[in-house]
Amino acid sequence: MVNPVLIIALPLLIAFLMPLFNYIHKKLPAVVALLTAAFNVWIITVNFNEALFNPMVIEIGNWQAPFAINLYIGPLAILAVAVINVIALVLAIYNLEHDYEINDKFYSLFLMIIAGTSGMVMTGDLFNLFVFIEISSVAAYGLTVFSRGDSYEAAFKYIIIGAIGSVFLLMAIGFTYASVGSLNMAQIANAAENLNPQLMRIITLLFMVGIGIEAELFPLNLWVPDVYSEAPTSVTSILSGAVSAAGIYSLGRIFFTLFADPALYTYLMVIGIITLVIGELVAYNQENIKRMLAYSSIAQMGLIVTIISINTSQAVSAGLFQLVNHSILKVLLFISAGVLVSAAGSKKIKDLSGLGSKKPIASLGFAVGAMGILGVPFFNGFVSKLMLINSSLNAEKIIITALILFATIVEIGYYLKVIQKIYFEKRETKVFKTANVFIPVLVLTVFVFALGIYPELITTTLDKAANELLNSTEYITTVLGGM
Amino acid sequence: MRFRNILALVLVVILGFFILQAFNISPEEGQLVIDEFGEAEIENRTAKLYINKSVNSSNQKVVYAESKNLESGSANMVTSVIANYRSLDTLGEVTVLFLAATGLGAVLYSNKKKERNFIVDEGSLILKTGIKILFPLLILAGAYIFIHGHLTPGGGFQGGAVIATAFLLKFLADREYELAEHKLKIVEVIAGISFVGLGLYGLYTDGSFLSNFLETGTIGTLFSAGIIPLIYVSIGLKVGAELTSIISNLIEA
Amino acid sequence: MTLLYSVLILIMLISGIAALVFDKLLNSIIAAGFVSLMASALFYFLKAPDVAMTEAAIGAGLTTAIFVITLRKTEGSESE
Amino acid sequence: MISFLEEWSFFGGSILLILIGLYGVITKRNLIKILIGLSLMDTGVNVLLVSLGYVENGNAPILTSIIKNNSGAFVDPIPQALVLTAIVIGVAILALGLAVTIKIYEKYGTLDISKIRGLKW
Repeated sequence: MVNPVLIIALPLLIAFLMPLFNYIHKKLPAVVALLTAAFNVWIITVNFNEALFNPMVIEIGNWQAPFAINLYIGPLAILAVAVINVIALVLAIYNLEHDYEINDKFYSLFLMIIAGTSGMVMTGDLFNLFVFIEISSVAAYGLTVFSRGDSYEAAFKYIIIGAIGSVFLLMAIGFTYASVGSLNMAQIANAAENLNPQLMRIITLLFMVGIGIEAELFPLNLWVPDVYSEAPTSVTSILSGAVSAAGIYSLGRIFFTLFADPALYTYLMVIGIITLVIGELVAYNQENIKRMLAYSSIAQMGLIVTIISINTSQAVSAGLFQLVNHSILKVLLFISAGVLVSAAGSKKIKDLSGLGSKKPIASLGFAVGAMGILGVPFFNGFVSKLMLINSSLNAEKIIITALILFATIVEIGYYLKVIQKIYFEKRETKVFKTANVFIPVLVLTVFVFALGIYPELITTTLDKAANELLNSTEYITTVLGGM
Repeated sequence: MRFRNILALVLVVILGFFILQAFNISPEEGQLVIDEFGEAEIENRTAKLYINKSVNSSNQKVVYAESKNLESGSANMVTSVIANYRSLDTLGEVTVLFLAATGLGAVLYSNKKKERNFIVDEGSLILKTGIKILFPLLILAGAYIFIHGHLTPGGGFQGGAVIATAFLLKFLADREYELAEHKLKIVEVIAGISFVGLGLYGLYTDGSFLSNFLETGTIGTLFSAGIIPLIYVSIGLKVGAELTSIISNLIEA
Repeated sequence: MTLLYSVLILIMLISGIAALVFDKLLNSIIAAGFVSLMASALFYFLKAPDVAMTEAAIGAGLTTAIFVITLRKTEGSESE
Repeated sequence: MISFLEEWSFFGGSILLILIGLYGVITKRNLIKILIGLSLMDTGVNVLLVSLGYVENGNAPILTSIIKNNSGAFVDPIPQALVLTAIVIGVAILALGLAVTIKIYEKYGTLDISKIRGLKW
């Protein structure tokens, strides 16, 4: 067994060493970042089965489990970490083709966003969660400005909203500690039933504000469209594929494992529905392709939160599947859209006309991503959407079923608009040279079809992960162990 | 304009009432609520174990300058929490500072050599001489603070901040002053990797990241507490270097 | 002693409001630094010497310094 | 009266400071003022956390030659450690925000958000 703490520790070490690598050779940081991401993926594959069937509690600093910081690596965490690090690996390959002017700084921040999001999903300690959230968001603030241009305003907005969120998160953590007397998630979960319900509601709502920023919940997602449309492509992809996903995972951890109060799921569902509806409607009216994808991302987060808050094991596992699919598909969409945008020299959808024959790989990537999101058969999105509809019907939440169908119809509207522009219109203006994205698009497309045709690859993991969320007893006994 | 201010006020007041409710709950029997001010029940908190230094060992009496080989031999309990019990948080925090300095460097980066936009007037002779004397003393004070972090109040962050202040004064006194960037980089890199390196060495010897693999000695003496002083020295250097680079980047922007 | 705490907190709140109300940015920055200084004193009374030192060195000292540096860099806007 | 003051001055005062800061962040039009509001919020939450760990007549959590052993009452060291972390994270974010402010000023020549495209609201 390789200790999974290396998933966090190694990127840290490499990030601190980046100035040195950059001094040796300008291209070295990109290569080292790729190797680090690959090493992380290797660690995860080695530990995957162990975590799935026999959740691991990794003690930090040799302190007995519930009393200091520990990492908890069960089915949910290993699934999330796997998604994050595979995406990071793909993006590291994508980055090889790019030059970011100040390479060492870019790759330090890039590696830390991976370590931060991985830490967010693995940690078993509340304050440690805060620290990892700050790591990933500060890295994201720094990365946002790498494309210059209008990105300063976007970064400022992001910093302000993120900092307000972290204040609320700290308040929630302080209240939890002052009432329960511990920061360990298992101990809090164990004591949660004795917590005064009114206090619990206050604490959870504070948590919702703090983490909702990462999870792109309404109304804390004001930063999303600006940042997504101004930041460089690989940054947008990692924000959409990894950071928001990690936000949802932590939200799940807090709302299911820690404070499992049925009354809360109603709030969560209402917020999810509002996020979904607003996201889809605004996305439909966008003229800027990156903003359109950003609003689509918001809508998907709303959909996932809505489904998860149904609180049945079928629904939760469907929501998690949708989350995994969304991460893969959005990264594919953002990478392809990035190429199309730089080929057209404009972010406007109407300027993308006729790129289908000029940029075949990127156009195909975009088409695959769009089909996946829409849920065309044989694409991964089809399976998860079917599961979403099934679970909402089984839970007798017809409204949610209707919302999913409504969302799909709106999505067909705006995605087909773009595909029609790309493939079925003639290009009159010139096409700029762009980077080669063959390998990233290929890898992601393979994932799309693999999960679409053989969903069995992932269903066991999903069921186990859903079970972990809904049954906090196992989590508690594993961590508290011999107490 | 006016309307928006009133709306914000209403929002903030509602939020305030909502949060303040948390302190004003009358609990039923056996329910957990926030401890009243001044009556934090340490007995029921994890802190009890940290104070008694008994996470891995059974409850024991800790006597200053007498007890030997405690699990975490720092007389300053806050230090033992920061640099030993919860050192992963601290590593993360140092990382946040590093990321902020990196991001700030990226934001303010320009490949054109700019004309320097002086933010201070030329310092007077008294200021210059005074700072010339003060500078080494401040560096020394900073180093003292983080070396004695496990015995007295203070530690890596405070010491690092004092060192950064010394450099700030240098900038104020001499407007031509420029930092040797590569030296700063070297300190940053060494301090950063020594923190992670200590953690990885613990993983290698004890099988647990950041474990305290040295003898902890007698509590209250300078050479005690195992790796805590080492961690605090690396934190002090790292924090000092990062804050200095933030200041110098902002001044030279 | 209790009265002392309450007075300190009152001063802190008043200078917090002042930091937002003042027209000149430099005054606001000084007022915000003063809030940190008061907080540092409160930390001392709350038996948290470590935090008091950090707040004084970082919160009241360095934060104010970087605010003033930024203010000098964005000079022209102050008069508006 | 006195006990009321004691109980509410720390909790209530720190939350009031957070709210004052939040109000400033929402309503102020100047980028530096917004960041000042943010620093007030940070200070407020730090005071709140430390006061959550206060024990009346407790000692500062440091063993010295005067307070020689651990049998007496101590204030809670954990919130203090958390606040140390929070202070440093707060200043890191503020510094980043100020750097972005300088860049926005270079671009627009103003700090007034009503004149900056993309920050208007």
